[in-house]
Amino acid sequence: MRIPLSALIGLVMTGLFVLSAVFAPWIAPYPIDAAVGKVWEGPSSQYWLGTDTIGRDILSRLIYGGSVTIFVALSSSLLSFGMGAFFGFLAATRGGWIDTGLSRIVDLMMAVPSLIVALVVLSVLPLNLTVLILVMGVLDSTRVFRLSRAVAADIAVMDYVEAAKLRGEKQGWIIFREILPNAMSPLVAEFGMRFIFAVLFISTLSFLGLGIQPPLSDWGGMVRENKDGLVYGKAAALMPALAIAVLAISVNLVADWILQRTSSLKGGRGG
Amino acid sequence: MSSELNHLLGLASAGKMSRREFVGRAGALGVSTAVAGTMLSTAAFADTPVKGGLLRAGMQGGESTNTLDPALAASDVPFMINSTWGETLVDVELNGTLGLRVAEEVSSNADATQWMFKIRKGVEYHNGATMTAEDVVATLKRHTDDKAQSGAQGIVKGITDMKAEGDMVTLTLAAGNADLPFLMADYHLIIQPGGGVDNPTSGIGSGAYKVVEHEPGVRTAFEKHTNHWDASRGHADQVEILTINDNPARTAAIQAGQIHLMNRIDPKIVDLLKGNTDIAIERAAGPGHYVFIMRCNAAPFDNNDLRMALKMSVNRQEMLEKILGGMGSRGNDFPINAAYPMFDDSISQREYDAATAADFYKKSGHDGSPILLQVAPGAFPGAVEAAQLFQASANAAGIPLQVKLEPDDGYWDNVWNIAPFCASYWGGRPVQDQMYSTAYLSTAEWNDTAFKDAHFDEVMIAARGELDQAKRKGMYSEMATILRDTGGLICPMFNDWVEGRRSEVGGWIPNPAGTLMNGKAMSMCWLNA
Amino acid sequence: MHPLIKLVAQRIALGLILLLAVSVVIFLGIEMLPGDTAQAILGQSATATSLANLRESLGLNQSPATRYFTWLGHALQGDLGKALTNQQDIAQAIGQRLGNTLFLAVCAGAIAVPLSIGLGLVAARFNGRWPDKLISGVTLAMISLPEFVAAYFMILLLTLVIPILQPVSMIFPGMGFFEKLHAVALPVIVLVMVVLAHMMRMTRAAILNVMQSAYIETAELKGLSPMQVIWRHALPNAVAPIISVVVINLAYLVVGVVVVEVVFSYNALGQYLVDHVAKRDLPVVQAVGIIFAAVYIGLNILADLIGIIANPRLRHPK
Amino acid sequence: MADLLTIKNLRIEATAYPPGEAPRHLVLVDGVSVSVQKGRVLGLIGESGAGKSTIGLAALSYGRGGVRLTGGQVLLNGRDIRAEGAAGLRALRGREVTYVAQSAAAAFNPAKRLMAQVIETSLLHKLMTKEQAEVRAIELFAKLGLPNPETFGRRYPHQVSGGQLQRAMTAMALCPKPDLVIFDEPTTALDVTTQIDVLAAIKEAIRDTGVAAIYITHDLAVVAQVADDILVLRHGKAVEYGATDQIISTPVQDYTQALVSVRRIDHAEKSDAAPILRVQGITARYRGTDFDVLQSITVDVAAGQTLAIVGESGSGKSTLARVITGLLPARSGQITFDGRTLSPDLANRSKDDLRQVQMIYQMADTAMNPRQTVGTIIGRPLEFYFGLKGEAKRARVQELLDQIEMGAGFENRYPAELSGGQKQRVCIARALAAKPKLILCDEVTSALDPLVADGILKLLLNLQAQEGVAYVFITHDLATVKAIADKIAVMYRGKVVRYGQKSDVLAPPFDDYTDLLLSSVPEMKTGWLESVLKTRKMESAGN
Repeated sequence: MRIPLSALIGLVMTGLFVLSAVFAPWIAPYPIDAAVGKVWEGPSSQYWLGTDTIGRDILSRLIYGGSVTIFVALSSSLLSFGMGAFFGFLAATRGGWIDTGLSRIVDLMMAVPSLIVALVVLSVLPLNLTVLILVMGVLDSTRVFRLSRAVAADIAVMDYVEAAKLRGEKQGWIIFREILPNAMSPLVAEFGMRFIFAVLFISTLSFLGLGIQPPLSDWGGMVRENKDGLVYGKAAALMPALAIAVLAISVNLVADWILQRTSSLKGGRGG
Repeated sequence: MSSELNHLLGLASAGKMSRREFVGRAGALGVSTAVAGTMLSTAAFADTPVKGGLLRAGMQGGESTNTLDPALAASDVPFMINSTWGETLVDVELNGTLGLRVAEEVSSNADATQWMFKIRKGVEYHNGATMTAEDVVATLKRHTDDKAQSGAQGIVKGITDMKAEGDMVTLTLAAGNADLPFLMADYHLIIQPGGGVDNPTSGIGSGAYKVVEHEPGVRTAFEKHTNHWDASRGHADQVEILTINDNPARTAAIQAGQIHLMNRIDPKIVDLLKGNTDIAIERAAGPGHYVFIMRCNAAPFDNNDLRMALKMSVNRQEMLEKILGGMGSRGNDFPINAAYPMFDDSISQREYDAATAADFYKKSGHDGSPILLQVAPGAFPGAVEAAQLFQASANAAGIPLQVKLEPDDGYWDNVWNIAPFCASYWGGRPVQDQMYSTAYLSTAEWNDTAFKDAHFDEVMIAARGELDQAKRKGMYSEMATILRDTGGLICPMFNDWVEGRRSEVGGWIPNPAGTLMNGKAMSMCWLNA
Repeated sequence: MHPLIKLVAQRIALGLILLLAVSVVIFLGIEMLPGDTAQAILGQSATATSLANLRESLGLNQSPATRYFTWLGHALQGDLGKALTNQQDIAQAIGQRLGNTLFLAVCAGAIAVPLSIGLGLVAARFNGRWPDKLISGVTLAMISLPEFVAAYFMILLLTLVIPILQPVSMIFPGMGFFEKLHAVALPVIVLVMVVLAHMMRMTRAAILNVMQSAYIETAELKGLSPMQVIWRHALPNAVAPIISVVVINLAYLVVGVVVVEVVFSYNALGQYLVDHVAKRDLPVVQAVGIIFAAVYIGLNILADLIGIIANPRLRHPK
Repeated sequence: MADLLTIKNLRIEATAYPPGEAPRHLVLVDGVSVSVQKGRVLGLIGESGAGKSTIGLAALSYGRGGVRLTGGQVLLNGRDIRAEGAAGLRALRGREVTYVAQSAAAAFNPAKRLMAQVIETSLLHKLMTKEQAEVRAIELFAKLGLPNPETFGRRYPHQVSGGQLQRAMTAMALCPKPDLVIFDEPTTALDVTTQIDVLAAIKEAIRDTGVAAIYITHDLAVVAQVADDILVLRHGKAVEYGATDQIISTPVQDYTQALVSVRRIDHAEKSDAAPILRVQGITARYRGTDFDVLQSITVDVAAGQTLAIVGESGSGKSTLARVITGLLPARSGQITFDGRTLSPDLANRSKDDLRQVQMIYQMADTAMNPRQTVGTIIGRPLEFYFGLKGEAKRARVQELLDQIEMGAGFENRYPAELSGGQKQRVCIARALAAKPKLILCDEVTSALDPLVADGILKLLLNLQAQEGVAYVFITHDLATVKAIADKIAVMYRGKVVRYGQKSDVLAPPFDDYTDLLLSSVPEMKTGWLESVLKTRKMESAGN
């Protein structure tokens, strides 16, 4: 198996992030909400990445924040994927009014800007992770729908799918055994894209004060907490920002590599 | 005069020392308050005003939903805008004494139940009309009206009769109130033509500047009101008040010279700004305080033991250092500090005491379900962080405090004064009575702690009429203690005004009564070429 | 009738229907929100009677259907009602801010679109070689940075370190064109960073996709230089995918820039909407929502049309 | 006479990067030497993978993908173009040497008008002014027999037929007056009847312009019509090189002999028997269209015998197959199988009906799921229809593999690892696995090289003998028909124009279309082209 260097880096970094997120309580040097130091201390042997706006250890908060960010992003993109792919395949293989109906609904959903919907919904519903994940998942599923429908449609016209129909195979076999295996790599790549989008989206929501509840904090929230120092080059806000970027880049590298192995162009930043 | 006094004077006029401090320290040198005040003002006025130019202030605390109706003003930006186009009968001078504005003379009867205001001649509105005593009465009437939902309602409630004869306005009170003139300085009570009854949001007043453009939550542009009666005000040709809610942007803006004045510098970045010679950090120890308010009529806060438990579990010192960067003073769970006349500094300072807090909590018999503290970043600078410090110290005392983040937008409409427990901010008032009657009188419109105590109310009313300063001080002390031990107010800290002024801005006089020279900065400052 | 015109007509009709549907969805969505408008307006000073009166005056006691159609009727005549919070005329308030929104979007688009397509072509030309790797790397970094972070970096860099721009971008009527340009420079830069990557990557991908075609080989065998091949033979066939991604990003520049508006206190629709969302100022939310949807749909129709026109099979049927 | 192009023991190599595997190093061409003189035509012939296109492109010093010229010389007008830099190559490509690709449909840019593309080279190399170029293009259009040459250039590629595009492509190659033109399978993608017209046009154009040409094809009979010399290639090596007459009349090498003797299978027709499948008065059209692609088709297929359906693209022969399988329900008429009436719609047919009728596709690659192993592909029908599992299934799969002469060790391979012939065999095995009474074969050999195709045909015949399965054999290639059919139905524009036992159908008197069809099959002798063009009764439909 040949893995280009870039993809390898991506895989390793992503792996690191996920591990640190999973084992946060064990590896974080300090508890998430303990104000252990002074305000905005610089990096030191005691606080590797310095302290934040009320003297909490940034590294610890990064690690915990990572677990929140990754958990929310992952579950919401899983949700968006489950929904999007399922309906996408359904539309592509069934065609007819199911296809038309679903496609129009998606058109509708896409016509209403997602950030706005998120703002409205989140400002009236009780703010908690479940709601956050649901909102993001549903909003984002439209893009997945379009991609998986397109991919599945390309595959559905293949002779081997026709052969399966002629054999009298059931819908299930055709979707899961004939189409899905061949649609996998563009979908996986898209999953990467959606994940990144989710990460950026939570960050944005948290930045607008509609995201994760304290003392838990995702990276976007951490940037907000420390942004006042940012303009004066206080590293505190820099760290979470970099964390977001590095995670996004790593996942992106992996996704790109998977994409290259099958040239399909979809996904990207959401509107 | 003594060299020490000179030194103090220097400090004070440079804004390095708060006015209160100065008056206090000067007092110690045997200088009377009034004298000290005048000395200070003359010192600060040393350099002569420069006319012309465009003076810009960038402020936090405005939304695109704001209006120009003085009755509805609540946050900093509307306050500043209204104080720039409008004038009250009187205002509070920097030294806490009464300053005369459209009233040129104030007098009362012996028991302070009747007050006479002589309206200045030839005070012209922006629309060319001349201010009359009738306008004044109409204005005050409007604020008594429920529909107006005026923030000053609590203040004017006590007035039983208002009448205008010639240039004289006579107010009759149910009970005597020695502080009434100060109440008339309330920023809601801006005198409008015809009392602004038919068009409260016209923005037409007698201020040194008239509104030319008003985009709520964005920018209000003024130009000089050429026929303004007071030559000592209105130096710049035009002034603008920009709403810049984002802290870094606002700070960057003043550094870049895009604005000349800014409110609410995050204390944490003051040190970072020190190096910048273009910008003077203006500090003044004011009556403003950051608070967490429990509504005494809402479970579980209807239980005083729980309230005490929470009060005991705040680490005030830590908050003062981490939230205010030490630029302020510790609060004592009543809304009064040394910035007020007749403040009783003998009331012992409440300290963080996890053990006692735990006992109170046990005593309260609370079911241990999470106690929700609602907070938005905009409640006060560092509110979210403060709340998290509170949570940490409370949890340490075994109190299940939990912070719930709310969005800035709409916080003041949807959370404050509605939610049972939330973070808030008080700008303070010139005199104790006004502070109490605005927010702690059972019937006050803004009684945001829903604190209802008949005895407390009685003492307040009594104190108003009490002309014997010593007795009065005693009464205030009692009220303070009642509030401190039974009230719904958790007041961890009083914040100094920490505001930014570009060095080219002249005429700055620190005034702890309110933000940006108690709203007068636009009218009294000028741009040195 | 020429089939092309027929197609165009169809697309536009579809768009209008979609817009109508969207307006229904938004209306219903807002209906379903918990909380009552009258309550929201009166706040704690509400009494049973005052609530009843207000509901009456707002027509909240009519059936949703009636309310929708009355609203639609007025909206079609350009009357979007008054803001509940400060009684501003919505159409008027929105009018100006929409102008600002579009101004920002146009400025950003005017830079981002040509730039990203150009970079995309270069990257495709040097596919796999260092210019490609460089461009892809930089844009990848950009796409991975949250807008607000980019925004603060730019403030730090261009107003404090190199003080050439203003951190506060609000623009007003009466400002000169170049004044405005100078005012919005920072947000424009940030937005360009945000959308550049996506468009560039898609352009590159679309071109490379076309480069697989046999007619590219034909062109190469004619002796055309690589750039000639891309410009003359690849690009014309990659128009449709490129346009569609351009449109997505333009739409984003109009409806998705709340954060940037907040950071630079830019007085445009996004911030206006956010201010009113929390206040349950439903007429405003509704109006802005519709406008955003209209922009999105309009742009998509545009993309469809360009796609159709760019396709000779549709332009010149057999 | 001086050589225009001389290739001296040319070696061409490539590196393939199969996804997820180590790159593989391949030698495509090894030690090939050949030369072309001015005004002469060299034919390059061989099966796919013989390296003929690669050599053709070498004349432009052009390598597809990772292909590199690693040895020998390519002398064009006396200079070695392997030494040329990028600029030098651009100067030569399109000016000295031009190229006519296999599929003009794909080789023309769909977004530009034909004229613009035809004259592009001439303008690029500043060989003539726009006006001159257009005049020349119009001349060439006329010479190549394109309809109204003046306006032809204004059309877009999709507006003209395949045959015309191929001519336009030739015009494009000739426009800049090159010294050498490479024709890479220019007629392979065309219908037989169209093919000879294009062939004739090309041949004439070459003769009139006196240009030298390399003509690449897998069809010896075709190349025999145009080439002066022929180079036979196999696996990148030269097999035999000589004058056309010598190659086709007295081939020396066995391989060449095999190529020459291909399509000589003779299959005695069985006498008519009871029909297993009756197609009666079938009329069908596609959803959203308003004309019938099939008009009252009536044919029978005798049990254990083969019905060949012959026709060109667009004749509706494949549609008929879709109707029989039920993929496209007929509007009227009925299909009777084994005495039962089949429901027109696939969805309503019983599992057993589905099992009885199997299908084999033209493109074996797309007919097999690339993510399934041969074992799964062949095993699925066994488990689906007969519930075979584990060992039993494995054994049966092996048995089938033996039947299609592929032997052990294949069940774990993926389609990508098989040759074209092997893929098609696996498809046959998958069909057989269902133990059907009828197999529909849709152009199963037309994508294969002649020798491989022969192999497949022989296999199908043997299987029919063993299993007694009936075939509906859909093809455009009469040679194939002769080889396998018992009955023949000739289809033209949705109708059956001639139907009956093979012997009757292939015996005169012919109707015009059948005549055209029969006469269009290239024969393995020089001069056939000219003779047939004289005696034809009707023009081919493809133009």
